Amino acid sequence: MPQLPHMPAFLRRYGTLIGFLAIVLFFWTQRPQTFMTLPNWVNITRQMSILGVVAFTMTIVMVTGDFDLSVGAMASLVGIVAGSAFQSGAGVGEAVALALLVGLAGGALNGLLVAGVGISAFVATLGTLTVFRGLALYTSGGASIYGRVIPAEFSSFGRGAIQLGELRIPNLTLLAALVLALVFVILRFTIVGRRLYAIGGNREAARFGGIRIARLRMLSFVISGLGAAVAGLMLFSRLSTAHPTQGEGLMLQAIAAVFLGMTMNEEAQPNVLGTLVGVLILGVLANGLTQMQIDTYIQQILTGLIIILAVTLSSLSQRGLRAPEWLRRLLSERRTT
Amino acid sequence: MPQLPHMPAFLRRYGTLIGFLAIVLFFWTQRPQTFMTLPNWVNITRQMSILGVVAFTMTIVMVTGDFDLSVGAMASLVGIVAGSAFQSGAGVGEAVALALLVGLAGGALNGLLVAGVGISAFVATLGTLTVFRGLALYTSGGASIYGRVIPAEFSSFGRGAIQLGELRIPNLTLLAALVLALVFVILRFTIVGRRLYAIGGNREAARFGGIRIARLRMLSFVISGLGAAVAGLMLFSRLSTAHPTQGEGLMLQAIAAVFLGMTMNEEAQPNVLGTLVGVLILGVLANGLTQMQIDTYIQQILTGLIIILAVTLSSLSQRGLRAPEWLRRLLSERRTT
Amino acid sequence: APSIAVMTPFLAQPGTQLMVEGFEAAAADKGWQVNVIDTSEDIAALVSRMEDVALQGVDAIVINVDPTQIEPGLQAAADAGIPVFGLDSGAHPLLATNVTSNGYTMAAETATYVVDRLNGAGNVVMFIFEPYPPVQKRGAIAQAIFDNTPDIHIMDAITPSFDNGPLEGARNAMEAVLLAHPEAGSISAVWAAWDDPALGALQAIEDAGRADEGIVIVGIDATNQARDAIARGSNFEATVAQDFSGMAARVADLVEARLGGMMSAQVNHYVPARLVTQADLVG
Amino acid sequence: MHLKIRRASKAYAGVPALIDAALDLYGGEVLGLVGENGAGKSTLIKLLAGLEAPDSLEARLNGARVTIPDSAAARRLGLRFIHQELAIVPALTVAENLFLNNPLPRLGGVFVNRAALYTLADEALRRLGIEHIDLRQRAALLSPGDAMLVKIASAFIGADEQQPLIYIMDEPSAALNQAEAELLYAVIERLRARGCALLVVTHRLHELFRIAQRVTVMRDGRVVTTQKITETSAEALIQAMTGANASQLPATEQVKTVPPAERPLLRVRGLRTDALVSASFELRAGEIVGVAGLAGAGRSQLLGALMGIDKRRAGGIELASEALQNPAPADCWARGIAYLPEERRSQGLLLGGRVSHNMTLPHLSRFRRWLAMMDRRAEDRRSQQLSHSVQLRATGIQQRLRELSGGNQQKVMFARAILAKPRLVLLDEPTRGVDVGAKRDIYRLIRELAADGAGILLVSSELDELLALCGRILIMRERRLVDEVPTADLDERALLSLMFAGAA
Ligand SMILES: Nc1ncnc2c1ncn2[C@@H]1O[C@H](COP(=O)(O)OP(=O)(O)OP(=O)(O)O)[C@@H](O)[C@H]1O
Ligand SMILES: Nc1ncnc2c1ncn2[C@@H]1O[C@H](COP(=O)(O)OP(=O)(O)OP(=O)(O)O)[C@@H](O)[C@H]1O
Ligand SMILES: [Mg+2]
Ligand SMILES: [Mg+2]
Repeated sequence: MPQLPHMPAFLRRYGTLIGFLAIVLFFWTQRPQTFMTLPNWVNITRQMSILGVVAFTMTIVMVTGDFDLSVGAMASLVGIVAGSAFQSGAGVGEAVALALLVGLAGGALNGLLVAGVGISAFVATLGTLTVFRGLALYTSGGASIYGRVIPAEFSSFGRGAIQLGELRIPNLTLLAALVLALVFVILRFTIVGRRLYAIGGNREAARFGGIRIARLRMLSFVISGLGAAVAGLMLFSRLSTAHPTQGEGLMLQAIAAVFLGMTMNEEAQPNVLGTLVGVLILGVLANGLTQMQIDTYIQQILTGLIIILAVTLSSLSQRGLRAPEWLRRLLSERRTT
Repeated sequence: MPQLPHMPAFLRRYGTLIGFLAIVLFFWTQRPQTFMTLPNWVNITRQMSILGVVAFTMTIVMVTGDFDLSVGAMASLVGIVAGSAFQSGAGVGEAVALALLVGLAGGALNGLLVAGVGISAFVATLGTLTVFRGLALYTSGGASIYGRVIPAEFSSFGRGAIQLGELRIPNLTLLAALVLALVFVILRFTIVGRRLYAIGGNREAARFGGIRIARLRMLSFVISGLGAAVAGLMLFSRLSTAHPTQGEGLMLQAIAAVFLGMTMNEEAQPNVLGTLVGVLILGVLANGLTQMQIDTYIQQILTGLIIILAVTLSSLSQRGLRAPEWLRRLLSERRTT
Repeated sequence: APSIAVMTPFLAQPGTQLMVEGFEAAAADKGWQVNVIDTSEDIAALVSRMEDVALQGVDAIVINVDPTQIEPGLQAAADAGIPVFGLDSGAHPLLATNVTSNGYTMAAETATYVVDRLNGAGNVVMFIFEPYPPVQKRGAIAQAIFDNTPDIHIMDAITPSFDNGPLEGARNAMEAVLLAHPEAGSISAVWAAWDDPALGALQAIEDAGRADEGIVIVGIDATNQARDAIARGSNFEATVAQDFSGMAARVADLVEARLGGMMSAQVNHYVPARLVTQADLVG
Repeated sequence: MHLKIRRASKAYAGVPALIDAALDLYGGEVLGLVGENGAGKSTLIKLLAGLEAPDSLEARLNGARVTIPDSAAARRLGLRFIHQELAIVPALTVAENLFLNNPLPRLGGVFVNRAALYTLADEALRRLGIEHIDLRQRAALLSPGDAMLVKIASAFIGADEQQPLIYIMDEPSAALNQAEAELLYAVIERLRARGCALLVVTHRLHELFRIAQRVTVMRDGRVVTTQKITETSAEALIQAMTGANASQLPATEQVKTVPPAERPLLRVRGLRTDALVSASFELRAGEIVGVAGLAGAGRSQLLGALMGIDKRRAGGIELASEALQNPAPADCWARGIAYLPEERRSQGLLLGGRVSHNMTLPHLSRFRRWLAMMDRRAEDRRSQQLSHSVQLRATGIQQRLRELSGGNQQKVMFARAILAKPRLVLLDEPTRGVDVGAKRDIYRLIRELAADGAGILLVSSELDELLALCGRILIMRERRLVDEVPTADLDERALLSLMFAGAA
């Protein structure tokens, strides 16, 4: 049998991970004193914690085969909401509760439109994205909220850390780890998780098979709305500033991270450990390239190329590592598409 | 047969169109002197021509079930490429040819990744988006290209018009109409068009049927790359300025337009006449709300709400207009999803 | 009442906000109806909206954007006979006037402040932004001044990523720079072309526990947030206050004059800016 | 004409599915291809169709070596296919679907010639005697049975061209009832008479004796024998397929039948949905009731209405004297109604999922522990048992459904239906594509369910199946339930005429 043994399967599942390690190794050799240090890694995890929370909860939405484009706008809006609450004299507890409520309501709106009304997730969340952004801009009058109105204990959370022996683990990192663990358990070990994957696998079959699709899709949007709200609060706390568009960049990055993670799964399904690697790839690239003092524009080019490369490699290895084939395929059209 | 007669079917197919007409009517009554005038409509069509070209060609990609997120970045890049060509002394012909070549190459790259390598369109074009944006920023050093280096005949095209009796039809409007006609004929009347729909409808069946899926998907990305390039040139010519991110807004808007258009089709398929209505809705909203001096932030909120409303209405009418039902559905999970 | 459209793609920027607020205040005194249009960094959309207001027939348009990039809009206004006023934009033949601070002097003031504080020697990190001409101009001037001081070395000229706002972008970039140069004293100063990246850099430095190394941070624009930072005696030492409301008031006066039939022959009107340090803020 | 296939081999991830298979097709002859589920029949056909890359394949057409890199190449060689899995494009019209694997009639090189398209499509359906399908309607609206008819018709487009072609059909009659199958046989016979070569895969052995001249038997990926049809018998074929003596197979009749309960388990009154005009009937516990009708008669819609898949417009359903008010499928499963839908790929299976996950899908809450966690060990244990009961041929319960043969996928669907000792079982064509041996197993399991007191409603297009299993048969015509007859008084001919009666 002219089949390669387990190598391709290994590469397929771990191709992206290997790519990640290669990137780490590269930066290590390039910046031996600074890159592979504990402080820098703590630093990277803190920098990625906010994107992480969004990407982890987005993973749940994507498991059911949907998207949530509104997360970035929601994160911004939540910052403005909490900021406005502070301005009108609310305490930290009240402001945070209000912010989470907004995230929940926004997620429920998305869920209602997608699962209830039956609009495609793309257009529904594109619509709510626009609405949330408009609301954030309108509420804030386009201006940032910062300064003395923000309680010190709120900002200190985002900059604080917990001392664990030698290690100072930033609060934000811990929070992201918590969300990661939660999502991991839900998707991997619970009945709900199994049902979510079934919906993503074949929606009609799931319904015929007695799964309450609408409720679960609704749930997944609520979770991602809450995730966006948590991320918005983290961003606000970290910067002590709420700007009405400060979360916008999160959306495409989170989706990219989930897609990178999907390459690490046999069935190309979203999975949260893969998403974690995706988030880390994006984080390490930004950190390492900046340390190497690469021009930001070239950083962008490289980031794009590396994403493409990682996905390409893991996709090619799925086809048994016969690289020239995919070129021939375009001409001869033999293989499975 | 207990089938309701044609009313719901009519509403379903024309719901979005009726929504569009309602919007027009509303602005007409609100701004009787200025809105429903010939110059204003000429104005709207010119304003929407650039988005139109992107959305029309994007329709083809979406017919096959793919996305192209890179169009906005490509449009920006193409402007910078043409601008740099002008800076190094190229003539209009050369610059335009070079720009189109870049669009073609970018589209081919997307096609290769998606159809050849087999990466999901979302992540592939997200990667190329980043690369194209980085290239545009890097080539231009982040600065705009404008001023005397741009030949007058190039800028005059974007501002010129053709006199037809009473009417002055802007060149840009004409160009967009041409692209519209072309895409319409391709999708509606040609063999290639039928095959594209087959691929989008059921990729496996299309493969069983011997359709060369990879080639056609490749083709669709090349067309959308070319469309983005044409749009980038139109933008450059209209503004006489090439800014490395000036096309970014096009992507989400184009996708929104195609989705709006999909509501006008029984099978919820992308169709270019629907896309046209989608583009016009976005254009008329921006124009009318500005004329009514609505705060720009509230404009955003309203635009989002109206998109959601249009799609919701047409989705509900597909279910026989019994509005409360979709609410119950969430609880009882009865209907087809 | 006369109806005035204020148009900008940059309303999210604090400086623009101050100007727009100032103009609205002045306009309210004069009894005008003001319509503020912000297109969130989309220049093409701004042109479209200019065409819309031109067709709708406002009495005047005030812009805060590089005029060379919106020529079709200016042309539409000119065709409709509507005067357009630049508010910190730039000069253009189709503009009635342009009121601005002198970007060259602002950059020179902060750069020379850095040179003086370092006694002419040290390593400087620059945060620049090429795409927006007025800010690009600042970077060029500052760079010229640093290059002209032989013992000042520019370690890095960073364009911060805007993905999560310039504050976060600058902060992440600065964290990486700090890690790449861990020795105390290896970074002498941060020069930022506007206040946001200066604030981001300040946060990074403070979080890294390197606030006591004497890194000098300067910005431009004197936003409230920057003033707070300077006032509390942080590493952020100086910024330049543009007189945004003064500029806005000046434009409002020019608009009023024009509506009254007076033409101004002078195209560029400069409103002076001044350096702000802790001394100016405390007490 | 002679198509000679040698050394056809294919392994998936090292596991051989097809080993050195050889086959000869001759003009003017029908070759039957039989074998148990998973024997490699479809794999062989996919190689011939250019849908899978072979590990080795030697093909000669009239002595000349040929290669088949893709479906277009297969077509150029004159090969025409009906694949096992339903492949239609819902968004295109019926006519366009008919031409999916045929070149569309052209106008001026690039345009579609619509007039010609509809004329030719109309001819194609006519040839199979199909009149109830509207060519201009979207294929999305077709029932799976009608969709299969369209798929079959599409293989015969251009059949009357001068040059005879090679037809390769993977279980073409699996979804057809006898009447429809007759039409198919007629077409096959006509093509054969014109000199075409045909290969027909089937699990209905009696079909072979009607249409085939020779028959090839596959077992475990190998061709074990090829014989003249006149020189073999059903028993001999079964023995060749299974490698065991037919008489050693467990007889289905061994399950003792218990008399059904008196009180009805299910009572249906005036049931109406958008796709079902009316139905009223009763079903008692322990009873197996059949539903017969032509394609499009509404049998599947009846089950769908009972399962809460289509919205009920009127009428009432009582399960054990308890009214079911507009239930969702989830509620039905929860109340002990099990359902095996007609179209396994679109309506039933998670193709990317594992065997065990597919079996337990509707029953996940039975494997709950620690509040919300999944008890995977219990799940695996139960799946293992069921795989055994239905004689599943898979590498294990961890295998992905996509990698199973069609018949084995169907067994997984059946296992799902019986996992939780259901009270009422709705079966829509449960043995479609299942081999003879496994069919017996399924019949036995159905009888056991009934003996345990479940009520069973069985939709089938195989009349002998209905007659053998059911005590009563409900007759459906034009989307209404029109009649109800005990099987004691019935034979196939009588049943068929009931199905047709009144149909214009
Ligand atoms: N994609 C795949 N990956 C792994 N194994 C596969 C794949 N496709 C088929 N197989 C295996 O190949 C073997 C032959 O399958 P095939 O579909 O040819 O059977 P078949 O004879 O057509 O059976 P049936 O009568 O059930 O349709 C089976 O054991 C099946 O599990
Ligand atoms: N919502 C609907 N409204 C009207 N007609 C419908 C609807 N849904 C399905 N039909 C039609 O009802 C008919 C009954 O389909 P059904 O699938 O129940 O038939 P069947 O007896 O099971 O036969 P088959 O073997 O073809 O599946 C089909 O012709 C189908 O096209
Ligand atoms: Mg098979
Ligand atoms: Mg049926």
